[in-house]
Amino acid sequence: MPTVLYALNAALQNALASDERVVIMGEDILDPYGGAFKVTRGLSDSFPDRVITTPISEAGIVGIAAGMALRGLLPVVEIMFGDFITLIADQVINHAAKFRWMYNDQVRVPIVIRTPMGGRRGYGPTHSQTMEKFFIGVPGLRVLAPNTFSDPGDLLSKAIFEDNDPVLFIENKLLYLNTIHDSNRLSEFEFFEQTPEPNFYHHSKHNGTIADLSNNYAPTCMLSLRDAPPPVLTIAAYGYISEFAYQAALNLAYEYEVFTELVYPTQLSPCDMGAILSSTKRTGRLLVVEEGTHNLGWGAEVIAQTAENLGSRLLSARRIAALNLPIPASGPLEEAVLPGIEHIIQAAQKMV
Amino acid sequence: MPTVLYALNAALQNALASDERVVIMGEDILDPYGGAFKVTRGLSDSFPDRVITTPISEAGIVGIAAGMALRGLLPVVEIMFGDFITLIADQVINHAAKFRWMYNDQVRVPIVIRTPMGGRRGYGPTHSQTMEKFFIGVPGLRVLAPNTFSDPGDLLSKAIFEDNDPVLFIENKLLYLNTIHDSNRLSEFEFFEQTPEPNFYHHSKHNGTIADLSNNYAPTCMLSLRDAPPPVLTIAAYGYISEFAYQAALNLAYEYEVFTELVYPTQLSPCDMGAILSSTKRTGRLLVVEEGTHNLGWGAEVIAQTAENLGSRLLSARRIAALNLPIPASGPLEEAVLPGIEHIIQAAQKMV
Amino acid sequence: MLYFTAMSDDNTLYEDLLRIRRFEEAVLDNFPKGVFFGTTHTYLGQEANAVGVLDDIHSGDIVFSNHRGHGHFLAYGGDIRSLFAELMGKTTGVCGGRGGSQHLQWQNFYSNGVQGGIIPIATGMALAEKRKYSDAIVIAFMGDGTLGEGVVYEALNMASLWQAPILFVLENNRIAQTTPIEMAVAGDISARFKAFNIMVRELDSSDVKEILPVAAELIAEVRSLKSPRTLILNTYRFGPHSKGDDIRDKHEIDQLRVERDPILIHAHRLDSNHKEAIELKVEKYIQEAFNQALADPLPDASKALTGSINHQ
Amino acid sequence: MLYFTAMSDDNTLYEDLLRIRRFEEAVLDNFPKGVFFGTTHTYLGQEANAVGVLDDIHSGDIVFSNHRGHGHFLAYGGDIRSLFAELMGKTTGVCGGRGGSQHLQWQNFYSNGVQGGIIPIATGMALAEKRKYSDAIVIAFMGDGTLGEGVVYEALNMASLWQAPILFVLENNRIAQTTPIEMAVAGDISARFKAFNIMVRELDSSDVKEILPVAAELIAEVRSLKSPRTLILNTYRFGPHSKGDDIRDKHEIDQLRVERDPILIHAHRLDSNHKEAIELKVEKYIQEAFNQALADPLPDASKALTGSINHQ
Ligand SMILES: Cc1ncc(C[n+]2csc(CCOP(=O)(O)OP(=O)(O)O)c2C)c(N)n1
Ligand SMILES: Cc1ncc(C[n+]2csc(CCOP(=O)(O)OP(=O)(O)O)c2C)c(N)n1
Ligand SMILES: [Mg+2]
Ligand SMILES: [Mg+2]
Repeated sequence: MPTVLYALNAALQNALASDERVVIMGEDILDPYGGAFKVTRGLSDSFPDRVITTPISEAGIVGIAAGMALRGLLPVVEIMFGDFITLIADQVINHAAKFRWMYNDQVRVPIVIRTPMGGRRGYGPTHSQTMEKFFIGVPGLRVLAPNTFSDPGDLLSKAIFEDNDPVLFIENKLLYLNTIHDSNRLSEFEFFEQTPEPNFYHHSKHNGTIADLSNNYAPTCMLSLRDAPPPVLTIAAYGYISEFAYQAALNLAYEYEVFTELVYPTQLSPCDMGAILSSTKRTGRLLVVEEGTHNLGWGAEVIAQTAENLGSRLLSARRIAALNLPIPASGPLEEAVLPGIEHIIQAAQKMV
Repeated sequence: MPTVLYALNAALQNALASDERVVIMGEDILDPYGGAFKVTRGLSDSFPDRVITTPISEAGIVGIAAGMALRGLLPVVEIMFGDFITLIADQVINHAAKFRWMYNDQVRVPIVIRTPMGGRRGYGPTHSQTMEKFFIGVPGLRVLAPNTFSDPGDLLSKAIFEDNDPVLFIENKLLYLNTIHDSNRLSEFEFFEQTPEPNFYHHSKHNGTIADLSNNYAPTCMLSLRDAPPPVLTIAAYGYISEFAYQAALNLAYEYEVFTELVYPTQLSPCDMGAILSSTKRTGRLLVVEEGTHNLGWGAEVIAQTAENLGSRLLSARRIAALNLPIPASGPLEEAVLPGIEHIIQAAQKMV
Repeated sequence: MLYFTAMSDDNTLYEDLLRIRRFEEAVLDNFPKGVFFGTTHTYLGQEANAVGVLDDIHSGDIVFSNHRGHGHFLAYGGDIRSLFAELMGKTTGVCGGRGGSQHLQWQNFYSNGVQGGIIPIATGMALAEKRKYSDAIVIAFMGDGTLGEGVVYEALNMASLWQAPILFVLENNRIAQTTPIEMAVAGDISARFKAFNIMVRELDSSDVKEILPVAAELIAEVRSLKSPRTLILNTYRFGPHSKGDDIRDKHEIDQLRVERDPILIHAHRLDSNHKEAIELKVEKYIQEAFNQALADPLPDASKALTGSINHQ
Repeated sequence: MLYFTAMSDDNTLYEDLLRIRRFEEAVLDNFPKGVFFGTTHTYLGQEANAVGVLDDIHSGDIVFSNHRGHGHFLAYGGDIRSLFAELMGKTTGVCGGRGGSQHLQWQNFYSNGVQGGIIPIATGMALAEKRKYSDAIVIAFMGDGTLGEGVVYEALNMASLWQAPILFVLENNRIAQTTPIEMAVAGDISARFKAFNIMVRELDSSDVKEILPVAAELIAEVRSLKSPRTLILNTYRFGPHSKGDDIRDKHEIDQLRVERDPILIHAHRLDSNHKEAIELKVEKYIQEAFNQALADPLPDASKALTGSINHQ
């Protein structure tokens, strides 16, 4: 199976090849360098006109992409480090994501903003963060994060071609070199993949979701051990750290006979709750794992919605996340701040 | 009792008068205009040297304030509309709030950023939002929001003088002209005010809070009807919409005999959970009310922490918030998007 | 270089100017009656800019406007009634009442209320049109105060690097809300554009007939050379920033209203019969449009919201 | 105007230059051994800038540096061992290992890894010192690529409006990571500063003795006139952007290493005895500092975290 890096790169290659409207923009993305994390490698050699290296102007680039999208192109922007999405907040929240609704559905802004998040590379406090939580819950914006349990390239292609609205596409520096799981390796698991049900995005007053029913494409995977006793704990995670949860689940099952069900959405916002809720209804317990800092991360929304839905049937809920601190450069400190497999295993044991 | 506007203005006057280090910066804050919402009125006439009107450069102003704070001043910045805090995200998150920890506790950045949020003025999609949720959970940043149940001026003074770290101080356009409740008017209520307990900010691994234990100053109020049956529902809210919750609570009690306990923290981040948890332990039910859009708002963190703490003793949880949409300009649409007293009353009735 | 432009005749120009003037007056007059939502920023005194710049554009050309956008919208050809209706939050409004005064979108016209943020977006639009080999160009309006926003410079840099077919129109009324230019803009405005290698023309005029040919020439250059240009228009705002928030010397404004009124300046060119006929016509239009808009329905909130297909 | 400056003698300057050179070489040499965390951006080839600019500063003066900050830190007087230790994530590091290469703070020296964001902060520091009637000024370093960030212009505007005592030092090595200046910077760099009414001096030199007096003069002006200035230093980066990511023509770099090496240029001024003695001394220092740092303890994570009193 290919690596995530390969899959994403191939998706961009194909996007450029198959549609003239696709334009790729970002800092230092030209060959031979091919971008800081090489996701754009080979693109400018093949499509020199439509791969644009930019000045160091994160806000400006996103604005330019939004303008291009308003006029019929399909721009894909790379923000070199996810830490810098702070710089694009206004262009995303007060411009790109707002236009469609504010302009009475008269326009569309189909941009995709890709960016790598995450630590454990020793890059220190401004190059290691997991910042997507600040963009979850932005009206009009879809936030996606691929993992190795479904096809990242497919997800990116669909974000480019099947989504009329702005997408923030969250990658992870360590995820790039992971290989996508193949069915053999997963054969000890029951594996379901589903996209949000057509009626998943209901519009209900003050419970708040208004959806374009036509374009739910981001899959959620559900895994539980084959021929095992029924799971007693649901573990929800996304992106790179899904792999940690997977390792923890194996360990919990084989070492401690704690059986879990894993739920990995690729759509973080609007929060795809279908599988998490149905699993937690069965297990009664929900552990959410994320790499971002603890407070008001994705896990907060997931647990809140679960508590709202299940009431006292939610027996136990817990988040595993980074400490509410900047990410230090020093290895031992960084390891202490970030969540690890051990923390998942310990928390799960305590919860059941 | 004075209005919130008066109290905040007086706090700034006093701050300037009592300490030469205090500097006030913002767009159009000079007299005779005195700022878009008049919180700074009269300041420049009294202290022309230390009240600085700025170009339209939200990010730059915050950066300049942070620099001043690093060198011993106590700057207070006004962002004219809260909608524009998107523009200061990088300066706050990757600079001001990060410096102290990243620089190994060798520096302090005592800035206060004040800004008015909120709708119901018909200002439309870029001048009506409630955006603080994007800054809740930023490590190193305190987010405060005054209400009319404790003294907004006192809160602002303490943010300026008793806090060594960056503070985002959230006001509300409609709150300004409300008067602070006096004890008479509240006499039908039992009223407690408490600041977070000294051990409230525990540092526990992956549950995530590291605190400066010395400077918890932001009060939380708890109100319940005197001589009434024990409350069956906790309603948590902050800022302007606390007033809605208060009206709803009165209505629920007198019209429907539904007795509630109101909890109004002034500190949103780190999330002050003490009173909310202790109340919800008693009532078993938690309704969170906020004006921001529904997904991943303050309420998500509040409900998540409550679910984590109470497990199945949390019988029912619910959020009342704005629809996940931009705020429309047209009155009827705006009213339909924003949460109102009626929604609180209806939700509460359903929950008990 | 001289370009041939199909310049509107004096009567048409007068009507265009007056339409904006009377619209804005009607807005300010009627605001206290509570018929509008939110607030407004009127274009009084600056009418010659929008009319002069937009007189000669092609149908595919794009206009990106700002908070002070009514004049731009009307000069672009926007409908008076639907603009009134938008301010009144009616279903017939430009954006069905969702946007309000600062957030308009119709055909190739767009506006937004966040200072500066539109400049990269307008630049991106221009680059898209160039990539599509279309003939269209972009005209982006901004004020002097908006020069405070950093993202403007990010856009200028890229507009120049990539030669975007865009005309930046800087309406310098020497004030931003209540802040005089001396307190907000250091150095020299034209130098700020030239530093990015963007050619600048500057005019100090309230005469539509002076503005029009210069704008037309720049627009033709932008179109033919596929290259950005800047037009700095020194101008005067007669009204308050929004409503009742003018702290400037009244006497000075009165003086400007005599010397620099685009309507008065241009009116001299018309014979009095035509002039009166136009005035009556505009008066009638505005009145009718206002009344129509007033009679138009407010949105039924529940319907309006469920009709949306925004994905969140 | 000529200012008297207590310029360091040639030997001291050589030692200062060489200390940076050898430090950076040691960093690149030892990176593959896995002793450092993260990555690094070395100052190889640009040493004369930091040494020249910072030679004459006062003890209260403030330096705000960027991602390529080792040279600035060492020229400021920072300790070699604690810089090595910081890169190694040791408790004895400049920030106890929290910051790493790009995030340093010691005395009045600061750096951060987000391009451009430091410029308003440095401006605010300068304004604070001015308000405190202190004698201190601020020196802020930035690269050519950083001119892409909008917040830089917001800061330039305010630095000029409010006459901040700050010297902006633009190290123009004509490249940003892998992007040549032609693809990222439109127009003229010095014009970008002048447009904000900030006076600019530009040098194309790798000779510390050419840079030093010009910088000293500008610093004296900034200090006495309480006014911002810009120094543009055209310079060359000899090493990769960070590690192993150089895509430039190797031959061209080799040529530059001959023509524009600050160490070679200055070395000619020393007699060979002194020169050798300094080289030995620096070699020894670097080696000792490296070894000490290597022997220093890594933080005990649990202790290091609980010791913190950040309020979240
Ligand atoms: C980012 C941002 N900051 C502040 C404001 C508030 N505001 C609206 S208009 C304005 C003044 C704009 O001045 P200028 O650009 O000169 O345009 P003018 O009003 O003079 O036409 C300000 C500060 C805003 N809309 N957006
Ligand atoms: C906001 C931001 N965007 C992107 C980066 C990644 N980055 C680090 S250094 C660099 C190039 C900087 O070039 P320049 O300013 O010329 O400095 P030099 O490296 O040449 O010294 C880039 C793009 C960053 N650190 N911050
Ligand atoms: Mg103006
Ligand atoms: Mg450079």
